[in-house]
Amino acid sequence: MYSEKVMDHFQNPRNVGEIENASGVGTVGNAKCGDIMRIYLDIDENQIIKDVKFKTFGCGAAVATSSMATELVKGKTVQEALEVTNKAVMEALDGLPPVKVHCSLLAEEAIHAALWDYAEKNGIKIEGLDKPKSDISEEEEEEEY
Amino acid sequence: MYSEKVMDHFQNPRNVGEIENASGVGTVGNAKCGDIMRIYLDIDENQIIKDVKFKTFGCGAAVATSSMATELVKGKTVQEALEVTNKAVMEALDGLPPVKVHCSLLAEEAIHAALWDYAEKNGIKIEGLDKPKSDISEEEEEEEY
Amino acid sequence: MDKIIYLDHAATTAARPEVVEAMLPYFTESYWNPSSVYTPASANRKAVDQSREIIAKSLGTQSQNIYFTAGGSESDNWALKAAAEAYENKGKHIITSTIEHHAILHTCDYLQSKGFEITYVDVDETGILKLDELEAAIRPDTILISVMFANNEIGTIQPIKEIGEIAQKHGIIFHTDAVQAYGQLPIDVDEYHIDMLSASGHKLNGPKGVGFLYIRKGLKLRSFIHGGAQERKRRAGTENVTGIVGLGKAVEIAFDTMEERTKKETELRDYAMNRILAEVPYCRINGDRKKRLPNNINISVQFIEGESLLIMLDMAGICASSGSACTSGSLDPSHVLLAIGLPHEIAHGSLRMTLGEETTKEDMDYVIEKLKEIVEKLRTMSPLYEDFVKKNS
Amino acid sequence: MDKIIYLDHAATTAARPEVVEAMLPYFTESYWNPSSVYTPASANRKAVDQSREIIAKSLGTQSQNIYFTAGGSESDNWALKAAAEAYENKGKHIITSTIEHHAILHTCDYLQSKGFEITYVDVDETGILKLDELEAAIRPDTILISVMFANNEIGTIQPIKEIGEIAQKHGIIFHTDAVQAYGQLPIDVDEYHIDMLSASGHKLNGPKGVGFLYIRKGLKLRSFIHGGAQERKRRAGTENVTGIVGLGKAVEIAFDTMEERTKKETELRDYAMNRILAEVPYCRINGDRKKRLPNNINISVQFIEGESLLIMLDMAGICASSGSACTSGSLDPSHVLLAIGLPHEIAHGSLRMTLGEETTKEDMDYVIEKLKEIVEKLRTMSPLYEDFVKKNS
Ligand SMILES: Cc1ncc(COP(=O)(O)O)c(C=O)c1O
Ligand SMILES: Cc1ncc(COP(=O)(O)O)c(C=O)c1O
Repeated sequence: MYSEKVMDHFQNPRNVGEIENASGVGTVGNAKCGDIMRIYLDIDENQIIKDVKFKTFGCGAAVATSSMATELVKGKTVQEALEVTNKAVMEALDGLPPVKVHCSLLAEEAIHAALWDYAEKNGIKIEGLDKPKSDISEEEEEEEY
Repeated sequence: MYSEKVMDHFQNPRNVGEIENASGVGTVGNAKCGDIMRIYLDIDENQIIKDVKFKTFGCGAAVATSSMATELVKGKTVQEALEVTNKAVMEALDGLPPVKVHCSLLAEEAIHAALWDYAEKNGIKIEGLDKPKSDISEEEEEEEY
Repeated sequence: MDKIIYLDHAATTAARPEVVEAMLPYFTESYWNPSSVYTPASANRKAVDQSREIIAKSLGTQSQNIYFTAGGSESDNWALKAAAEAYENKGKHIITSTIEHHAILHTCDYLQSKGFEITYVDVDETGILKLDELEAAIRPDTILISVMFANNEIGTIQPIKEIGEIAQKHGIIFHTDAVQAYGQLPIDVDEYHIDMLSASGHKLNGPKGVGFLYIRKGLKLRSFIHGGAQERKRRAGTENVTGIVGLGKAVEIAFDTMEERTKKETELRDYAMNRILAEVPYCRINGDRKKRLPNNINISVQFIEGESLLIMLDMAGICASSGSACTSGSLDPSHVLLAIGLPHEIAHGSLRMTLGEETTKEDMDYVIEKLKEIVEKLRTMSPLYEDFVKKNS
Repeated sequence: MDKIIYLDHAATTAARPEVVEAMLPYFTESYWNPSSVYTPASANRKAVDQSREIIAKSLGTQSQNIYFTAGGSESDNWALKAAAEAYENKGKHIITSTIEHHAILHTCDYLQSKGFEITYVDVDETGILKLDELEAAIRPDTILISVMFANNEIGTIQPIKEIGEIAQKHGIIFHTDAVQAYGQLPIDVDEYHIDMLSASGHKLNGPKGVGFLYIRKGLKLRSFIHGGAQERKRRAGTENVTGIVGLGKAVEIAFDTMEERTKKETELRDYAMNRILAEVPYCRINGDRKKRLPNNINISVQFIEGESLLIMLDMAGICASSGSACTSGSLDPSHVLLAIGLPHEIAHGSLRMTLGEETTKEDMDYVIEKLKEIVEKLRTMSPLYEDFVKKNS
């Protein structure tokens, strides 16, 4: 069901953990769907993401997308991190099963939520960043027959 | 599906044939159902059935019941022959499958028709013999579930 | 007698050894439920998908359009009932033929009891649908045309492409019961404009209890069996992995061997039909001489009744079947033979022999000799033959 | 790892070697259609009847009341749809439970769309139907009560006899989905006042793609699959002889070995449940501790999600399943776990392990050790666990 990359990131997730006194923390998720992701960011004065950690309650895809998302934003600037889309995460994982696409959206949202928290804490405004939704709505797949 | 007796009478039918100048001939049947039976009787002046022959177009059970019915009436008086019921034919054959019960009725009717013909030809009345129906009505089995 | 000559391949066929071999591992070793998430189960998902792929390819379509069922009857029921339900807002009129299998006819009876109107289009004396009557039967509220690809009794092959074109022209869904044709004839669902097609595994040397329904992409048909999300949520029930694998293997072989096999069968069929016509007096061939299934022989033998004939053939080690549906507990003669215009007595005296690839010329020679003997014997006890002889002497 | 520990017997089981052996001759040698009239075919009619007899005996009824189907889902669909149709003049109200299998629930959705009204009676926190609510739900227009014998996720066994008595008292037909219970528990349809019962072969070491519906004599239910006259005209389609023979054999063995097998499974189940409760912190047993299927373990492991757990168990060679229906392409947590009152996060973290007769104590010891490791690993990455620890420190 999952690609080898997904399985690798699930079995050996990168950047699991917490950051004390993080620059920004974002938690998103949906108890009904069963996925909750929390991202910790350590951002320096040049708006570079020096460290990132995550914790995720969720399925294999949720864990793997969290892990991959943290890899993709690590070392990037805040602006660059903002451009890490769910599509980028999915591509980096060699794809996800259709029912699991929402996990990658969740990862994107978690990064945004952490960035929003950082922005709020520091009283800055990040171009192109909206207040994150606390919940990712589930979309029923189209039955295309 | 058929008892051994039925198979025996089907494979080796007794009394197949015609009787020239028979005392009575009866043909009954139902083209729709696919069974036609003809019975020839040779009856002497003491109303004893000296010989009997049959021809049947029909399934295995039709042939076997014809054969058995001729055996059962041979040597009997007209009155005795009248008492050979379809039940007696069936019993003598060790039973018939439910869908084939109508064949034994047909055999009974064929005997009656031949007796009726004999009675008419000789201007006598046989106690208890009605004009035969030319056709045996099919009864749908009850679905008993 | 020891040897059995099986001439009832239209009733069912033996599973090929390769088919059984393909199935075996899935009974006791790889027995997983294909929907399970653990790794071993993915082999079973793949096996199911591979069969689907084989079947899709055989029909010139994509595997997502193939839905596994428990056989031809379920496929027929599903196709008709689901189409009726899905399109009843458009209309409640359905067209079919007078010579369909009971899986279609009795489903139509059921739909009629639910307020649908059914038109039964007639066939000509060889069993071919009257296309002009079909076209004339179409109304604005017609939602479905269901005509079998080839008939199970007399083997007549319908002008499916023409029917498909008529259906398409009028924007009506076209279903075909291809239970007898699939595996014997090449079928391209797009070329023939077929929207739904039923098939059954045990008619083509596959296992019993498995079949499929092809449903054209875009048709909004619902489930017939509701429950789990199997078969793209359209047919619930744990997948019959062994059956599906066996079906896939059978289809693969049937299509690989089709050309050679059907050529051989056609020759043998024609040889036997010609000999019977020449050597058995007062008999006729039912169905079309050319547009017929390669393996189907159906004759009517005048003055004798089908069941007696069958029992006597059986005693000679020959398995055949009768046009008469006596076999199924009913006393009516075959609706198909009546539809092609046979009178009742003759309809009752019909014999179907359906060949298989293992049938030999020697087999058929033996069968024809036996047939001649039996016909003679039965005629000596037939009152109909007696009348005929007297009338003509 | 090489060895696989299969703990998903509720999903499907391996066919027993004896079952496959019993089936084999019917694929390639005795492949006849049981409805055919020739002599060889009568062996297949007998084989089918023998399986019917075995099943009838196992339920304390006569063989004429057993109808073969393609599996549990078809049986459930047939029972509900045919009863609804047959009795809709009496009323259009149906009662079922909140924890039924989707084969029942989705069929109820369908019937609802056809104008039937469905009442879903609740269960208590161990999953046992609330009998007082059942009785209160009965109305003059109630025509059917359908409650499963034992639940497929949490294993809870329902008070079937009491439900049967309530149904009988009110003159309402009672159907039970016994797909999980049949072969594990003794069932007497008369004693329990069961009017219809569904079962499926592959849950009791029989083949996939075959099952049956018991219908009490006198119930005027019609066909679900229309067509040929098979199964006393109530279920069309060439009989799946191999499947039916395999099912018969599986039932025979399941009932012969039931006592010993379920005793062993019950012990192992209780041993494992007790160890898990003692050794895995923050987990609970779902379902009733006593009134549960001998082979069912269902636990909720707090703070972790079911699919991750399953994948990690899979990597350790352990096949289990999650209460979460993620597996079937849906993202909702199990309706059964929600019905017994679990909050969503906990419902998502549940694990079902269903034992088989081949499961050993060593297997379960290994599984428990692995489970402990995995739970610990997943908790270190769980934000829910982090919050919990912080709150309580
Ligand atoms: C309780 C219950 N009912 C019905 C079914 C459906 O049975 P099948 O998959 O054989 O159609 C299952 C199993 O999947 C089940 O556990
Ligand atoms: C034309 C046709 N349709 C449908 C069926 C039903 O198929 P099955 O018996 O596999 O359900 C048959 C065979 O019995 C058939 O010949």
